[in-house]
Amino acid sequence: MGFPLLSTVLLAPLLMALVICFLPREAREQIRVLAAAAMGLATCLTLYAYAAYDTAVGGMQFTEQIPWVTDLGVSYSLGIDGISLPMLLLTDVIGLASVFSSWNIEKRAKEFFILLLILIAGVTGTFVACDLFIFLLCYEVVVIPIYIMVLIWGSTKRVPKEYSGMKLTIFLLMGSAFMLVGIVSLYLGAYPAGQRTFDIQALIMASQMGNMSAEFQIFVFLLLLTGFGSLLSMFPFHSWSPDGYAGAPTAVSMIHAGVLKKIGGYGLIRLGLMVLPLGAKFWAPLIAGLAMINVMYAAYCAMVQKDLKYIIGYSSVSHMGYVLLGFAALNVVSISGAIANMVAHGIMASLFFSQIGYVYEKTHMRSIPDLKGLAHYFPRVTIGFMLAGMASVGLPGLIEFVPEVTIFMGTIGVYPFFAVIAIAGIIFTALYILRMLAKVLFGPKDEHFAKYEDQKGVEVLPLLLLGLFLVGFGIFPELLMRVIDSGVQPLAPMLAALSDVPMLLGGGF
Amino acid sequence: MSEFALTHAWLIPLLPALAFVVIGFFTRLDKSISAKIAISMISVSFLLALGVLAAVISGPITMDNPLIQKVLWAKMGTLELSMGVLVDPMTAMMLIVVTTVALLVQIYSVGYMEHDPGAGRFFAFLSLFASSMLGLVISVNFLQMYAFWELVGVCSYLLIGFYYYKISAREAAKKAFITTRIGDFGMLLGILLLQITFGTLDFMELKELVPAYIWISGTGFMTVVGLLLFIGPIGKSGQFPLHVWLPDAMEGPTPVSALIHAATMVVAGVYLVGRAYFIFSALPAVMTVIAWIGGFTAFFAATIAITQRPFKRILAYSTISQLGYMMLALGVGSLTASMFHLMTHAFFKALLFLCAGAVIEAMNEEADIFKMGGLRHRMPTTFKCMAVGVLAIAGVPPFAGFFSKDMILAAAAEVSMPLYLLAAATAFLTAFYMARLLFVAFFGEVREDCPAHETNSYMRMPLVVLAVLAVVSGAWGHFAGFGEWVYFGAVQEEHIDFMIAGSSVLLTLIAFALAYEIYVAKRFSAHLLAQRFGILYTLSYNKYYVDEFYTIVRNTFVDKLGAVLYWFDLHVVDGVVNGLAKGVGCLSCVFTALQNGQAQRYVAVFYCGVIVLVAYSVFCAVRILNLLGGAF
Amino acid sequence: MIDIFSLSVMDIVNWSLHVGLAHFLLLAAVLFSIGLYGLLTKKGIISTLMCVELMLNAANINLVAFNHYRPFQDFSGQLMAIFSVAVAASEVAVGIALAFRIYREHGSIHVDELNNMKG
Amino acid sequence: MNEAVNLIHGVVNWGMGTAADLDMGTLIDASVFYALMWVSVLSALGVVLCKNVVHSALLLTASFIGVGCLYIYMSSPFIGAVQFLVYGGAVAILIVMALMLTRRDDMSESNPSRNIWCRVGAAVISGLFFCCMALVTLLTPFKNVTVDLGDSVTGLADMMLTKYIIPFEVAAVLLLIAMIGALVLAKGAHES
Repeated sequence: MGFPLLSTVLLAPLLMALVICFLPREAREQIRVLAAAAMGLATCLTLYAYAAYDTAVGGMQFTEQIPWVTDLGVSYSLGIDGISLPMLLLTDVIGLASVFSSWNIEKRAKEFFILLLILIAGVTGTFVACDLFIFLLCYEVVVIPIYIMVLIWGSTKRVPKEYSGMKLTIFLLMGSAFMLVGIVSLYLGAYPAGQRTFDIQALIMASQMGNMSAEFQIFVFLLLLTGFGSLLSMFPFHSWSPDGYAGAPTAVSMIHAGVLKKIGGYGLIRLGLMVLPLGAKFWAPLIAGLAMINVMYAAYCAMVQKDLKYIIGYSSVSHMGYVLLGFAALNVVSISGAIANMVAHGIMASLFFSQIGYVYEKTHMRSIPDLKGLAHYFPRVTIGFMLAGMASVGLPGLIEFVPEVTIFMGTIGVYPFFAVIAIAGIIFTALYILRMLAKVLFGPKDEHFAKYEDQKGVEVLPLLLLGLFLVGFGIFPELLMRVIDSGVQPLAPMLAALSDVPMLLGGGF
Repeated sequence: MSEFALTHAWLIPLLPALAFVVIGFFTRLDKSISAKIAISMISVSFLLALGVLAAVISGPITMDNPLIQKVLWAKMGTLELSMGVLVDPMTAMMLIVVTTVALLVQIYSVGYMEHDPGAGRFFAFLSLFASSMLGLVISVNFLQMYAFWELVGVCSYLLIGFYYYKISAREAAKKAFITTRIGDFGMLLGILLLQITFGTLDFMELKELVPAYIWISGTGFMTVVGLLLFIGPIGKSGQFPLHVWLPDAMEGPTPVSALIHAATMVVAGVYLVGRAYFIFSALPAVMTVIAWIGGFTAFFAATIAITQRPFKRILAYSTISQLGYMMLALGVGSLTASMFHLMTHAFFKALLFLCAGAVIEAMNEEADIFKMGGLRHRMPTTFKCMAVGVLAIAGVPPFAGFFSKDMILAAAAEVSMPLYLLAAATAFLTAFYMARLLFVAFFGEVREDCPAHETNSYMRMPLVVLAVLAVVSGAWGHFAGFGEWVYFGAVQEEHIDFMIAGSSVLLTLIAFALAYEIYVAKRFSAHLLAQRFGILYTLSYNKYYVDEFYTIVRNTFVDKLGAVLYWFDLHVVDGVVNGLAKGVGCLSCVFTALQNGQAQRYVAVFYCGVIVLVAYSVFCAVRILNLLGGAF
Repeated sequence: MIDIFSLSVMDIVNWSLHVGLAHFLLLAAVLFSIGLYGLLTKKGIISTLMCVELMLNAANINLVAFNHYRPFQDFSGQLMAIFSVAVAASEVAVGIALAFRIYREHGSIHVDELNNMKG
Repeated sequence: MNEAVNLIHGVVNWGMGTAADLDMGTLIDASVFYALMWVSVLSALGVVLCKNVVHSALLLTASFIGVGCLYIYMSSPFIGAVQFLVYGGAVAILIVMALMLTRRDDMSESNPSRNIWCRVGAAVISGLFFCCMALVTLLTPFKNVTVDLGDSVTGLADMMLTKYIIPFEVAAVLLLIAMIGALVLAKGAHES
């Protein structure tokens, strides 16, 4: 085993959080520089891994394994494949950007950065874990800092921050409760006592060997769907998303919308599809229907919002509908699209939140009637908003275009009805995004905003960093697709076999 | 040289894109350097386009034998998305048109944007706009076309909303984007259906597959696909139900209007239909729809144009009308006529808009033509150019519009008499409103408070060049054999049907005379006429209330429904969540009541537990004791 | 069906007159329940203490009764009762001291006014 | 269900012989038991129902004495004596003393109960508890065996000083600690 790259990526933020613990409260400058350094290191290593990942070979690479609780079959086992690598990249990039977005934080900066780093480490852990136990552990690590951060650094607008923090946490925990039951059932159902393991690969093997009956798969998949679905803000479980983002501080909104939500999609693919293919097949029509509702319903809700964060909150619910739709179609193209869309939406939403966060930090306003004509005084923020907005609209040359088109291509043959409705979502997305941009950015000069300064120095970095990926992956989608394809391609035989299984629930709309 | 241009055709869209990047990142704040970069890049593109044209004319490339280059853009599973270059005569023609107009518009903008602090940004956007349109033109497959199609849309959004501090500009930009988005939705569906049916989006491959498919499975499904695909052009090219954005698009700087209306954006729809002609031409039902939508739009827009007062709005409706002509030509099966008209129209419409820009700038942003008058004395060059433009659009021989319009009328006459009559009536109306525009604005008395003056040389030069093109392009196309060059299926013979040409020229002249009588000689009162045709005038003046209708639709089906759904979200979905939370809260009230800090309550709870346990163990013990058989 | 009616009155009288372990256990249960009722309802701290004493007594009856009717060759039941009495005595002592102390601190010995345990 | 029926029959039949066993001794036994039982139960009821706390305390003493007599009835005279001494004597006096120390006003309403809901709840709980206990008792087929173990005082002394020496000592220490603790508590630490 060579250099423990993934461990470094995982532990760098944690260790730095530990170091920051011992720094005096007044050393704000040092604290934030150190936090940025840790995230920078993690990001560089991830970029290296991204470049060095051998797509020709595929599968899990950079693996590390240390047995931990052998009796239970738990081991500290890390690895990345074509599905988790983009997620890991997303995590680190957004993590770095979120550190820069929190640069000016005044209140309890030390605690803020400690919690932020723990949060990022937790999210990283969920993506690099090859062991379900580690996965769950890291997931639970994520929840607590979020709650504290919302309560201390959050903001109260439509709903009090206590409410939004509580809602966020409870939904996450509710999701994780279902997930936990599902995962324990998997653990118990996959192998007889004595051979049991939390290793994901082994569970996939068990599934391929037919250790799990169709009924078992269907039941456990439902549990996982409830858990991951509420994480992914699937229709009836979406209401935490706008409220939660609205209450959360900028960095938490960024990480939450950017990556944390994606754990849901990632888990559905990694566990739901790979381990429980029959379950996925059974529930797919339901997921597709809910996905359609997600897309349209959330777009409609976004249309009438007044608060920027609510718009982006609902917009992210709407975009997650595309991810779910791509998942539900259960073919290589659509699933690649779903993964790519998660990356795309992550970059885009966090860019949005970082810009909104900046405006809010300066003006303490984020309600659309209050903000007008920002383009006159905030040209850089305007660029950020435009980039993110145009990406959400699905502009070619920006990151969202290829994933969206890919999802549509994969889906329209499987669920024509749902897909057509969901594709109509692009009109509504354009409508609410452009309305928002028009009202907030453009229009006559408003002297109220003359006293605020545009982003400069470190404050521009989130825009630069996220914008780079937004445009880079947009113009050269193969950079992203190459990796994702190497992760999804191995599923092709299984998906092909699955498409021969008759549809049990509903039927193709 | 021409060989180099042909193999490096991909540079044509890339260079303006490069200009966009350079200006956007580095020279945004410096007007003159930005302008120089933009103009030099588009000039090189123009030269390359000329080289491509030369290569196409001299080389073996025909409509059936294009040059194709492709690179992989993204790949997932079996789906491969590629980008590339497809050069055939139609492409070459479009490249020339787009680069010429873009180049001239940019030169013009140097003068026009002289005093605007955002000029750097303007040149960046113009470059991107040109780049996207060029990318669309050389598209090798539907996806690339769709991608650049969207880019064109967003560039138009940026440029229409260039004066972002004007609410009207901001709203117009939004309207343009969203209206065309509706079209894009249909088009995207069509593209997706093509992809899942044929497994490819490549034009050349589809050209092989589609006829075979239609031969085997009939036209039913493909008609749906064709209609869906056609929704895109309806939105983009401002055809009837989705034309509303185009008149508003003049809120942008005038050079942008020229570019949008003449060479880029709106003709994209026509070009798409032309490019996918192998699909449409095989579907008679779709062809009929295209023809009728085109014909109707042409007539409909012309009837609106005759009553409008703002200079640019008249031109905007004339654009819709002319685009209707192009669609009509496509619908009646003449790709050649459509493309020919596209080319001539690009030149004379750019000319007209740039003249409009000069006039409006000279009039200090006064757009109402009835507040102008006698401008020919103040702006002689502009007047001459404008007159050429008007003659060209009206179809007076030997100006460009005559040849192309004649070809369309002839094609329509061959297919359907009603369509021909519609087109002829449109020709009459066109001549009338253009003459009205010219007479009202440039003839008559010079107003005393008129600030007009001749424009600067940056703005005059493009006008002259375009005027020349507006004169010669039609005749050149006619005599050089445009039809042998851009065609679909079989080469289209060039000949002028003197019956049709004569009647249309006659109509035009009558219209001119009528306009002269009304607006110059004032033999009839325009006011009285308007009163005489009260309802019709009101309808036309208010653009048949289409905008109002859409506003109602949007308010009801988007905003109201959105509010209802949000209410649902807040009170039902969230209500359930909050209700659950309340339920848990009540439960916790119950449980906190058990622990009110008083020892007695704890004792009570404790004994309740004891009772439950004992009861349970008794329940179990009954069986156990029975098993033991009374051991005690 | 449980055939309760098959038990004749004579059977019940017969059972009642043959005093045995069950009778004592029932007596203890009655005393215990009375004590419990008092414990739950009384406001005065000393009254509750008295009720606790009642309950302890009930437990002692059980111990002694078992020792008497189910002998294990020695007096361990009685011994337990003695220990229990010792514990009860110390409990009363401490309890009354506490009551006294509470009375001095709060000026009242009503249990319902003592909710320091409330979170 | 059958087993339950059998059990009930078993309960009824067990340990009581037949009607033929009814002789004078049994009747006297029973009447002594019931007399003592009523004394204990009624005075216990009085403890919880009396309004005057002094009456309660006195009735408590009566109940203790009744129970003490029952101990003697169960041929455990030593325990009975301890009961008289400790409960009937020491505890009763202690309680009365405490009452006197903590109460200066009118005694007639000195033993208040909580409100009616509380009392109903308490009655239900204690009633249910009694039912449970009775059920357990009645369902268990005890066999009554009485063995004469000789002098209980000697026996207890033997056990206390041999096998149970440690608990015995611990009990002594406990009493000591309780005494000191009671002193400290009653006196108040800060008033030293």
